[in-house]
Amino acid sequence: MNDIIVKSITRLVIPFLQLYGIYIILHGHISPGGGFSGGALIGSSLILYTLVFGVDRAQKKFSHRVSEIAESGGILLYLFVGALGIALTGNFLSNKAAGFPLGELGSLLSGGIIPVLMIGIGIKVASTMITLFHVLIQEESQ
Amino acid sequence: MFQPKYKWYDNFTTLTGGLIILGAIILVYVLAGLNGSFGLNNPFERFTMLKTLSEFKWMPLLIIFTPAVGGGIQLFFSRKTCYSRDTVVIVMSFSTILMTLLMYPTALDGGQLLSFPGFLGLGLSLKVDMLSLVMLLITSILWFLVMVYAHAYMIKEKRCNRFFFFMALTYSSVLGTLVSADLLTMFLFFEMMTITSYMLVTHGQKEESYSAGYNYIFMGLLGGFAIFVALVLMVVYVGDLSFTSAIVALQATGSIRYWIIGLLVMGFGIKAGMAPVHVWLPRAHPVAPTPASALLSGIMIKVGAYGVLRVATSYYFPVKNTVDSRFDPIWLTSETIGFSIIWLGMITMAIGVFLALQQSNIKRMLAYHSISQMGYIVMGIGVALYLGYYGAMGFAGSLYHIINHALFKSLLFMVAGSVYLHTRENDMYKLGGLWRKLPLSATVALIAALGISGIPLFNGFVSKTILHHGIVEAYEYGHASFRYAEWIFIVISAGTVCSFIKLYYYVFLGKMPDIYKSIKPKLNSLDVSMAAIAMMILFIGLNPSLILDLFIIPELRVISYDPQFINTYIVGMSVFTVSDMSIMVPIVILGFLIFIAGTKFHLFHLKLPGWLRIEYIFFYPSFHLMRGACRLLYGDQCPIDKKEYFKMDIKHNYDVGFLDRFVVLSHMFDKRFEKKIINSDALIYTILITLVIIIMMFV
Amino acid sequence: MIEQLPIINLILLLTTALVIPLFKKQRFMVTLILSFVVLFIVWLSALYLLYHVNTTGAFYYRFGGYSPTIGLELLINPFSALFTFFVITLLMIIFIYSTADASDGIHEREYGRYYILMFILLFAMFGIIYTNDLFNTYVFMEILSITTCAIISIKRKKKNYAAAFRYVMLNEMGSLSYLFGVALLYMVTGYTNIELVFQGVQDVWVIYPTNIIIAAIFMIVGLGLKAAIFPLHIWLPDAHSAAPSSSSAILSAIVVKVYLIILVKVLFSVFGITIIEALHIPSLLMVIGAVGIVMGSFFAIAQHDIKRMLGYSSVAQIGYIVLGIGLASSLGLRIAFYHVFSHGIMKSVLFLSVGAVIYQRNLRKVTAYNGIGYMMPLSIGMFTLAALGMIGIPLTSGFISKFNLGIAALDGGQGIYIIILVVSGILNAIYYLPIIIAAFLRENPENQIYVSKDKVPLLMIMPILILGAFIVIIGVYPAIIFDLVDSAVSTFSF
Amino acid sequence: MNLVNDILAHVNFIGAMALFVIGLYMVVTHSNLIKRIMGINIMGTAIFYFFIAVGNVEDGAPPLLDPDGNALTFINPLPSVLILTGIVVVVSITVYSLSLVVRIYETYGTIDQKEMAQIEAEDDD
Repeated sequence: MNDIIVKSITRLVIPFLQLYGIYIILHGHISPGGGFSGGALIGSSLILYTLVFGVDRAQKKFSHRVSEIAESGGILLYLFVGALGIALTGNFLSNKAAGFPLGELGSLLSGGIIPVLMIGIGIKVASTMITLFHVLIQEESQ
Repeated sequence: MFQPKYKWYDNFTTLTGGLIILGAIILVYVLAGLNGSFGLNNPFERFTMLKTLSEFKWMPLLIIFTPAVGGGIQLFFSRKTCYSRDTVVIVMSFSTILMTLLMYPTALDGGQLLSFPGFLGLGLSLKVDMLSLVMLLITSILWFLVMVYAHAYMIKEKRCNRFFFFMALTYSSVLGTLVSADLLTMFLFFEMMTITSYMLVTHGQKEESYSAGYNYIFMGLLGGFAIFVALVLMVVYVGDLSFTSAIVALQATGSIRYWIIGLLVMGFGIKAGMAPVHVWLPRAHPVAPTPASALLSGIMIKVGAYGVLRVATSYYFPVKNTVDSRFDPIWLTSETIGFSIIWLGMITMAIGVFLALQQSNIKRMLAYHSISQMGYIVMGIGVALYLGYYGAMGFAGSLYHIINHALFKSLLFMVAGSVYLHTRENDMYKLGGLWRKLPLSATVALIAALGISGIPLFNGFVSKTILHHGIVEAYEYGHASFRYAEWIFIVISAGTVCSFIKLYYYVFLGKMPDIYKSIKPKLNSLDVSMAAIAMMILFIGLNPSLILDLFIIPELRVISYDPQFINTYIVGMSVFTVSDMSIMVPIVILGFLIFIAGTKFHLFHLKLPGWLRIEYIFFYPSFHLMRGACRLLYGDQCPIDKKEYFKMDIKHNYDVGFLDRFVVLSHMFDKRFEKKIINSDALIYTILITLVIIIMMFV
Repeated sequence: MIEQLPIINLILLLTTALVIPLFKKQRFMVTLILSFVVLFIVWLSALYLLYHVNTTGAFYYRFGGYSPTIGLELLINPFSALFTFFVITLLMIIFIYSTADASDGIHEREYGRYYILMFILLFAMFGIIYTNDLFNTYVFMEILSITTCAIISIKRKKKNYAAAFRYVMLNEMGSLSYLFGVALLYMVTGYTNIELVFQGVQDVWVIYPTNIIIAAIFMIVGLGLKAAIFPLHIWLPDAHSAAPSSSSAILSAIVVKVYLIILVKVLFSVFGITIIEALHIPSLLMVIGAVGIVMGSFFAIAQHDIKRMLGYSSVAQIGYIVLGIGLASSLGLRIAFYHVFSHGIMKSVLFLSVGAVIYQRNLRKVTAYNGIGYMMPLSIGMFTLAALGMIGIPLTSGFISKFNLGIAALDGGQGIYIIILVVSGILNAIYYLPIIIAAFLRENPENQIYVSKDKVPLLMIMPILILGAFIVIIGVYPAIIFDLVDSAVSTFSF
Repeated sequence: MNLVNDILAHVNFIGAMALFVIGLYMVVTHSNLIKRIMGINIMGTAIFYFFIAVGNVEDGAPPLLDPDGNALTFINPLPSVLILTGIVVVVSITVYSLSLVVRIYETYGTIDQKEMAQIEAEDDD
């Protein structure tokens, strides 16, 4: 799509989209939303980039290797945080029982491990979406 | 390299001859010693070591594993020479005879139970009692002699190693069937026997052996499944599978008891070649190599009879000494069963002899005679059950006939094999005058033919007389219809006589075709083993009471028969009475008459109409059913494989088996519906879920 | 620490799956060694858990320590411990085989992915068996079906794609039906935890029978679709025959069984024996199982491709398990579980030995097996053993299954099904015996008379031999399995 | 009137069932692979709809903890949470099957199941 309007608007919109996604991820524990919705937003921003600027440029920005690592890394983060609960004499994914500080209800830094889990999920979802999209597009172009 | 100076193992005939003589000496010494004749003492009392050995608990297991282990060893030796392999085979078979003899004292006491709890879920158990011992002894002796024969016979065949290996495995499973003390163990070894002996039947790897083998294995599996169902019924309704009286529990099950015995008789009867399910036998026995067919006819079909005998006289008989009258209602079940088994035996006898008379192939004819002789045995079993408390005569007769038939039938097969080996011809009408060339074969064939015809002084006479007594008793004590059974018995005996006159006349007498003039037979282990069996036939024929006293009467006393009856009629029984011998006179005369009539009017070449064939009667409706199904699927012309559809044609009714047609049907069904089913994937789900909802909501 | 073992197993499996892609593609050996080490550790822990629950009793594992009303819960009892052990043992043996036979149609680039999928598969199966939550089961089920489907389509061939598509579509329908059942149950009980749902269902059974009936129907049909119970087996033959040899074994021997395990859970732990008996579900299942036994074998007879034939044979054998479940008695369930083991082992042997033949000679046609027994005596020997087991010859585990199933059927007053067992034995003989006869008794154009060695890698032949030995061991001394199975059956109340 | 009231009270469930049947109908009748995938998606949506309808509470507020502590009637949050997972699952299945469709199109040259079956039958012969 070699349309100047689309390109400029996309350049403008993508940072806001991603910022909004990050916002949703970080506020997952105190408002509706969370890792999945936020991750989906970030992922769709990347899809938008791919649509507008083509696969090759998108691949340079967010290569296959990076997305592979991000995919594994997001879920590994989740697992690691969950396993911390076991290490701290609780169960898997233990929050309060394992001694994580819950903080004050309503503030950003609260909810123990939940924000961290949300970040993990967000990374995973965003990278999975973009990987799937790239895979599908490349299959067609082959 | 080390070279032995004298190659004793090369000289196989010497070795086997020596072993046979040694075995005969041991056998005669032990038997005579046990019987107290010739002033000999009981060897088990004389040598305490033997007594200790005989109480060795693991002996039944050892006897099963000896041939199997020998099979492994001989596979190892078979890489070197045939001689070393066959030496192993012979030694192993010989050692089983010795082991069997060793077990005599324990068997006399009723046997030791060797049980393996937990195996196969319900536990296995082995026991050698007198009935097992009789069977074991005849099996091991015959197996040994046939193995001696097999060496000379198989040396010219291909794939001997496989043959001997599976022979050893079959031997193991036959022995296992005989020593088992419960139905599950028996079933286990029985199935093993079916599978391993399949390899013997198909050994020739010709088209006819494949088709015969296919027939054999599927009939065998069918029999196995019949026993399997009986086994399940026994476990649920009786609970105890060991061969002890279960009649009390069985009587509480209503008609299930008849189902159980019916299935068992069918299962064992298929192996025994009983009348409507004998169809595999005349196909399988001729195509197997001669040593295998000698054993198939000599031993393996007897195992079926043994199974019926064992099961019926243990499960369906009351506990010993609890009943003292023939009219006790506890006998009613066995009486009903016995009645049908006698008639089954009669039908088997008649069909066997009648079809045997039509054959020209020697081995086929002998196979049909096996069926007929099995009819005698089955009839004896029937009498043993029918008369209940007084059935000892039938039991003795059938057991005795099992021994005798094993001897003369395998000898006849061996003679047929010997003739085939020298002439490469199995059609008796193309042979003749061979007594000049094969004098020894002719002599032993004469002995065996006289044996099977039941001529006095030969072994068949003894058992046939006892069986005749049995059927007469069945008439006297029981139903009047057995008067006809006796007549049939006599006519069939005459048919047997005629049949063997015919065999002997066409093969050994008459004019010799020129092509056989060049035969130069030389003495080898073939003749040694045949001579040994002939000697045994004569020995039994001359000393009929030895086997009765040593083996059969002790066994009869274990079963809950009337001891009074046994003492009166069987102990000290002499078969050489005028009345018994005089029965043979009309039989032989009738036999000659049939033979003369047959040759004169070409009755032996009668071809029966196709619809009389058992397969035809059984499968005709299913042929039509399947053809109809195929028509339904494809109409008259078949769009798929023409060759396959051809099999459904009515013209090929005789060549194409039931299973082939079934496979064709399934192919057609598959062609027609499989893709459709697969492509209507979600539809099936929808239909099913709607159906189930309807069913559940409204039922 | 023992309480943490189940979750550690799950984490370990998932982590391994995630770590494998991080390795360089060239270092394939590292992947294999790591995979084997992980499998072995999980195997040890599954073994220990089995021992533990059989000696000290069952225990729960709650995620994050939340109560079961809102949280997830794993239940480790003799039942789940037994089947996780079964799954991991069989999979480990097949894994050894797959290391040597990965070349069966898989592109070299995909080797790593194949093992990722294998670990996710294992993870999902462990999750399904351990979990005590209906919705969680659904999630694990979906992971399992996607992974399975990916394994089927890993071979880049035409048929694989079509088979995989059909598989994924029908499995999705099955999953959605199951989820619909869960929703209906959630509607009337308010829980997704199996034990709480069970309590709730018993309470509301009188008030809302329609909900429960429809839930039962949808759950059973949905699981039946995934477990390939007869009329819903449509996807199985293509899927199983298209997959690489080692994964055909995994799919037929393990994955399908896992769905049957959920079916057992749903029937006896969620609804309970009283309700399903009131709905006549057992008799329905028995009829379906019996029809499946006969029709599966009937279709198997007609197949030309040996792997398709084995697939249809699986359909028939699943009928046995369904029949055992349908008897709805402890005897019936006992033999159904035993047959899960028995068929799992026998079918793996069949698929793996056929895989060995395909590996060496590329023979897929049933009619092409003439004389192959002389060239590959060990593989075909084990094939013969397993086929005899399928027919039900004593000394193999198939006989024990058949025998005890007959006893259980008769004991439950359903003696008519013994006839089905006999018919099935004969039908099995019709399609297995010609192959064996051809392999050992027919002449090959190459005219091999002498027995030669198998000429396949040792790592391929060893697993086949080990599994073949198992067939005989559990066939001769079934108490080894029956003891374990009995304690598993005792977790269900009858 | 009762019937209308009943229908109105259960309109969510009836709608869900109708959607389910529509989806199933699509899967059964269409041979276009993409349409079948769409059908399955509709079936999935029906069930999610059903699930969420189960969790609905009349006049309920969104299930958010209010720091002020005003006691309110909440909508049951659990079904929504479960359905979120369910949606992820169905999305991934959809993506996977779509990628399969791409491959099928490459190899078969068609995305119609009937034509695929024909091609397979020709391959067999």
